[in-house]
Amino acid sequence: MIALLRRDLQLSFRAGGGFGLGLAFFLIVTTLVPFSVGPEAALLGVIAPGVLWLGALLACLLSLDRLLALDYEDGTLDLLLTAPLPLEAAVSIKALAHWLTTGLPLVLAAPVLGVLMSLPPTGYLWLVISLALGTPALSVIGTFGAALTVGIKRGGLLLSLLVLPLYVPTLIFGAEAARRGAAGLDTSTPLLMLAGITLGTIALMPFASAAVLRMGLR
Amino acid sequence: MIALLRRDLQLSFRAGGGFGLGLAFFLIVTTLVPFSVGPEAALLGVIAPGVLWLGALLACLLSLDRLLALDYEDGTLDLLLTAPLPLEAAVSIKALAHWLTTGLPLVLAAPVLGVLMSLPPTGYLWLVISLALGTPALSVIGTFGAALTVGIKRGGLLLSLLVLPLYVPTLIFGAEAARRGAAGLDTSTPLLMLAGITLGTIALMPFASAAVLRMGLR
Amino acid sequence: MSIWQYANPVKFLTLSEKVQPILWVVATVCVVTGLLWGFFGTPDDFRQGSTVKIIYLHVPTALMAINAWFMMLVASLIWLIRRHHVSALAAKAAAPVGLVMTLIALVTGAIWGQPMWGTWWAWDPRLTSFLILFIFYLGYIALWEAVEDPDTAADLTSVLCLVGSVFAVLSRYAVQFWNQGLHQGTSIPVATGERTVSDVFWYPLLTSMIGFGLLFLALVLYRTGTEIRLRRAQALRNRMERRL
Amino acid sequence: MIPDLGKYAVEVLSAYAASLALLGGLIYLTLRRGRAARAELRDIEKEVGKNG
Amino acid sequence: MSLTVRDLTIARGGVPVVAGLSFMLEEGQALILRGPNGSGKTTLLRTIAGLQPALSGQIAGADDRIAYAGHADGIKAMLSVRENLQFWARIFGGTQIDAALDAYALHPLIDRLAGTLSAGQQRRLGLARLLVTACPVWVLDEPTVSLDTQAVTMFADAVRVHLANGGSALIATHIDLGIEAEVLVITPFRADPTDRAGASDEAFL
Amino acid sequence: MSLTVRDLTIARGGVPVVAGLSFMLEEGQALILRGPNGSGKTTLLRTIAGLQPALSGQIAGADDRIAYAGHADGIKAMLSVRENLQFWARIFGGTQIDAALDAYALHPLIDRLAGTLSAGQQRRLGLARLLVTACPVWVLDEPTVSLDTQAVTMFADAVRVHLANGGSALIATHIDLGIEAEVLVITPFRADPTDRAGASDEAFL
Ligand code: HEM
Ligand SMILES: Nc1ncnc2c1ncn2[C@@H]1O[C@H](COP(=O)(O)OP(=O)(O)OP(=O)(O)O)[C@@H](O)[C@H]1O
Ligand SMILES: Nc1ncnc2c1ncn2[C@@H]1O[C@H](COP(=O)(O)OP(=O)(O)OP(=O)(O)O)[C@@H](O)[C@H]1O
Ligand SMILES: [Mg+2]
Ligand SMILES: [Mg+2]
Repeated sequence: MIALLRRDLQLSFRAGGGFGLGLAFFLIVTTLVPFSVGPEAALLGVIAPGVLWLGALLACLLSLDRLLALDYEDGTLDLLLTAPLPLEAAVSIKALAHWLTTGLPLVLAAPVLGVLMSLPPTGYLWLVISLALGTPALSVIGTFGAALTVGIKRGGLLLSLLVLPLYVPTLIFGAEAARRGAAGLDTSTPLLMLAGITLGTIALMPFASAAVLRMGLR
Repeated sequence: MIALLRRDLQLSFRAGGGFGLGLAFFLIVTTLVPFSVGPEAALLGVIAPGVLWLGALLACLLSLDRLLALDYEDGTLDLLLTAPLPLEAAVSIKALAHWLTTGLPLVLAAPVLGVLMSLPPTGYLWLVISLALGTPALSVIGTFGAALTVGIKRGGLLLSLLVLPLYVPTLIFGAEAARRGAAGLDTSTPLLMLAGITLGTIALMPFASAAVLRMGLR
Repeated sequence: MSIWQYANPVKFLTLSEKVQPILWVVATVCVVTGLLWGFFGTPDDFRQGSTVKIIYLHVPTALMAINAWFMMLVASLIWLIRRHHVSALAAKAAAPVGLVMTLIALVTGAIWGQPMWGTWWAWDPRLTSFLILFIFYLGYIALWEAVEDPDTAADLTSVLCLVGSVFAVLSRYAVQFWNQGLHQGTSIPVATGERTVSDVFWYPLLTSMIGFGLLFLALVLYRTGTEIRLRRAQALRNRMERRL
Repeated sequence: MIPDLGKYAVEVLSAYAASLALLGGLIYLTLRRGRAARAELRDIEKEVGKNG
Repeated sequence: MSLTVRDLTIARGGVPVVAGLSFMLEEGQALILRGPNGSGKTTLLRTIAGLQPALSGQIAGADDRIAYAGHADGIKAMLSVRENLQFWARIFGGTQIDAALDAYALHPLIDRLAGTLSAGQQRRLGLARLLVTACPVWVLDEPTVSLDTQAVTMFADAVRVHLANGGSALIATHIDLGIEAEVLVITPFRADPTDRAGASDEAFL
Repeated sequence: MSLTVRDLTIARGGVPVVAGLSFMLEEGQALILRGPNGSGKTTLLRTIAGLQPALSGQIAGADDRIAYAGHADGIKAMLSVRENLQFWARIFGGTQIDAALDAYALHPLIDRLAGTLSAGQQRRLGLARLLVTACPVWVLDEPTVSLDTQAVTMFADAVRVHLANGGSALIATHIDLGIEAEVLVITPFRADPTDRAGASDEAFL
């Protein structure tokens, strides 16, 4: 299992491995927002928490199609399935590797992008906390989506479509927490809900993902 | 050449072909925006033209990785290169097919989503016009990005990173036109610029794309 | 004897080995002098107070950020036309330096903006163009990293650099248009008033600019050497493998 | 020794600190990679020399 | 422990392709599977490896003892030959990759990225993977595709050593491998297209 | 018009693999390319097909006359056999696909989606593509991978007909095809590792 984690991390740092690309995408989407809605700081400040959450979510989403599809194409998944390693564990490890290479950098980068978006100063802390609590859920749910679409060639867009609705609760509570934080309101309820979602998905989703994967590889 | 166009369109309508996925993505992203920035109609109305443009751009972007990569993987590109058909033409046809299956539906769907986003009534016409003028440029520029990353496995995210900055001028003028239209201002300058960009890219980019494709397939 | 002889990697290495020590020394002296002079030897500005000292970092790096891209553009053209490996590798070597220069300009500008404009960041055309430049650097570097075959990578990045430059210029105009669009004239006067910098500020600034320019040159030469060595090591390894 | 920076001391100092840190990082990474490349090349050249 | 297949019926794409197939594979024995294109060899091997369910019949002695090698080799282009093998060794609980490298003469290529190997070299790496898994039953689908004669010999030797150590092998192939083994031709077991017992569209007929 | 290769040197990954190769392929003639794994057959065929540049040497008579078939067949899984063939026929300016279907006995599969074919059936479809291109020079890289003996015969027949019609064929393979043709072993042309004329690495040595 550690071998799997190590390999996934190793691969992501190799050429073409995609480490940092999610981060770059996050940066770019965030910079595109002012281009499209206009440059007024007041307006940007209001939508900042939401836009940052949405940007992080999209960056997460776009890196999902590499999560299992590459392993499917070169036959690694078939072989893992016949290996003496529970598929649930393998899937969890893959989700963890995804979070480490995508979610965590996003959390760390969010404050910098907050500056670009004129996020109110009170908002930074809560933005980071809510992202740190929420992104693991994004990775785990995303793994489920990746497992669902694994047999489909270039299923990236379909994957997005399947996963986005599943992301809605996480997004709502996460963005709500960040928005309340930015407005100086109490954030405990949405944060609690967010933590609940994350824990729940981490505990349960791997089983669903593994089951779906077994069906898809058949 | 017509054979190529026909096949591309045919493929996109087949199962897994991705027709409509771009549209669905557009729809979902647009619906996620109120979840993340909050539901006030006044705020949404202000950011609506920008968000719709950005959503259309992202939907376009995400369908790019299927544009050439599928043909690369199954060897079609190699064979096309040895076929008696100039690569520039093949690339242009592919961009056209991409626009017909992705850009055009987005243009037609945008007014519907405008309703969801409380777009001011004056904005509809200009939103559609600006999208209709701008999306061909997105397809053509995107084809260049797809050609650049064709040899790279699952280069989807890298593709986004390379293409997004190239989209900036189109986005700025397009969103500006839509915003001015929604605010009842004069839209002729941005629309002219937009048309200029589109014509320029259609005329020149296929050469760059074909050149890059030849290098990448080597 | 044309200057193209230095397009041969080995000749280039020999020459750059000779030049580099002097270059490093002069560059360091200039940068250190410029910065120390600016930091310790200049008075505060009557309007900006001591923040004016940031100029000795901000302006040279901003200049170099643009010049580095320009240099990459030229090197890319040379590679595409004459296929001299050194120029492709020089472009590759320059990109991260340009990236860091851009980053420094952005960071110092942001820090400067807080006291002057009351905000870290504003979507002023100039700042925005810089952000776009930053993204171009990122994409360029990422493409170099992603392509395995070095020559193909050189080809692809060169074309990207060309096309990117065209779009960078386009973006610059687009951004200028955009931010005057809704607001007539931004409320933020970037660098107005300072154009006619008084001599007290100018000479240390000039020293610093020259210093950063030389530093850039030294870094690029050194990094190009590194890239050449790595390619050579790979070439030798390939050759050995074949022999086995 | 440090001149009186007035109320902007934090800004000026942090600007200098951040810039020097970034520059230092760049130079450090450059030198490290350069050294590694030199060492690698030396090893390989030695080996090549041995094998003919 | 032997691999026993009894009265197996399998389907592909909702259509049964092979029906009523039984055989037994003892330790130390190899079985060559033959049949024309489209006769269901790949489907059979995937079923035995546990990658798809059988329509009916039993497979005994397969759990966690099978090393499967299909058309795709599970090789990462961006990892070196050594890293690829080490990964699979670790997954299957081993660590030693030298024997595998020896068997397929991969030592000279050990630090090459797997993506830069030629078709036959990649295949050799894929076959070397079998040796690091330490699984007793090999299930191989056209293993010698793209291999030159020398490499085919390496493969035959590797199989012989594996059998001598008490392993067994089930190999689908169209060409002659030079391994002394029983041959099972699956053509006679072709499923009767009118009998669709158990197929997923049975209910609609 | 014949295909003439003179003093060709080709490289892969910056390393020359074959040097000083010359041969001539007349109309009505086939040439079988042999060599161990990694000897550069694929590289050579891709160069002749115009997919990568040669380091030095000339290739005459290749422009727009070549139908190349490599490891990947250019077949769309989501199109039927008929649609796949028709597409390639149109691209090469033809329309008739019946002869191709006949030659590889694809009529029974004509309306199946190509993705649901077995490995050998897909290969047959890939080879049938050659017949609809109407190109006089076939450049084939291991064309019979995954084919059963019957299909190999079909292939040999198709090649014979092609030659009889004045076409020519250059075929890399590891196995025996049953075609009477000259054999070119490329091992002797292995590039001398110390001679790196023209390789992209040359400048660095
Ligand atoms: C994040 C914020 C900032 C960024 C990204 C930024 C970027 C730039 C750029 C790109 C240049 C152009 C160099 C050239 O054209 O020669 C520049 C020059 C300059 N900037 Fe900034 N800047 C920022 C903030 C500031 C602030 C807050 C000030 C002071 C109030 C300032 C003062 C100057 C000055 C004096 C110049 C030199 C102008 C000249 O003479 O060309 N900048 N900056
Ligand atoms: N998705 C599918 N839908 C319908 N039929 C399918 C599907 N996939 C495969 N088949 C059919 O099932 C049969 C068995 O295929 P299989 O791949 O097992 O054959 P094989 O013996 O391995 O052939 P080959 O020697 O060509 O590899 C073939 O006739 C094939 O056409
Ligand atoms: N990207 C690369 N970088 C370095 N060397 C490479 C690269 N790709 C291939 N090679 C090497 O080039 C040589 C020629 O490869 P090629 O694929 O042409 O061989 P081949 O004769 O087709 O072999 P096979 O019979 O195995 O298909 C091989 O030794 C291979 O290892
Ligand atoms: Mg098969
Ligand atoms: Mg080959």
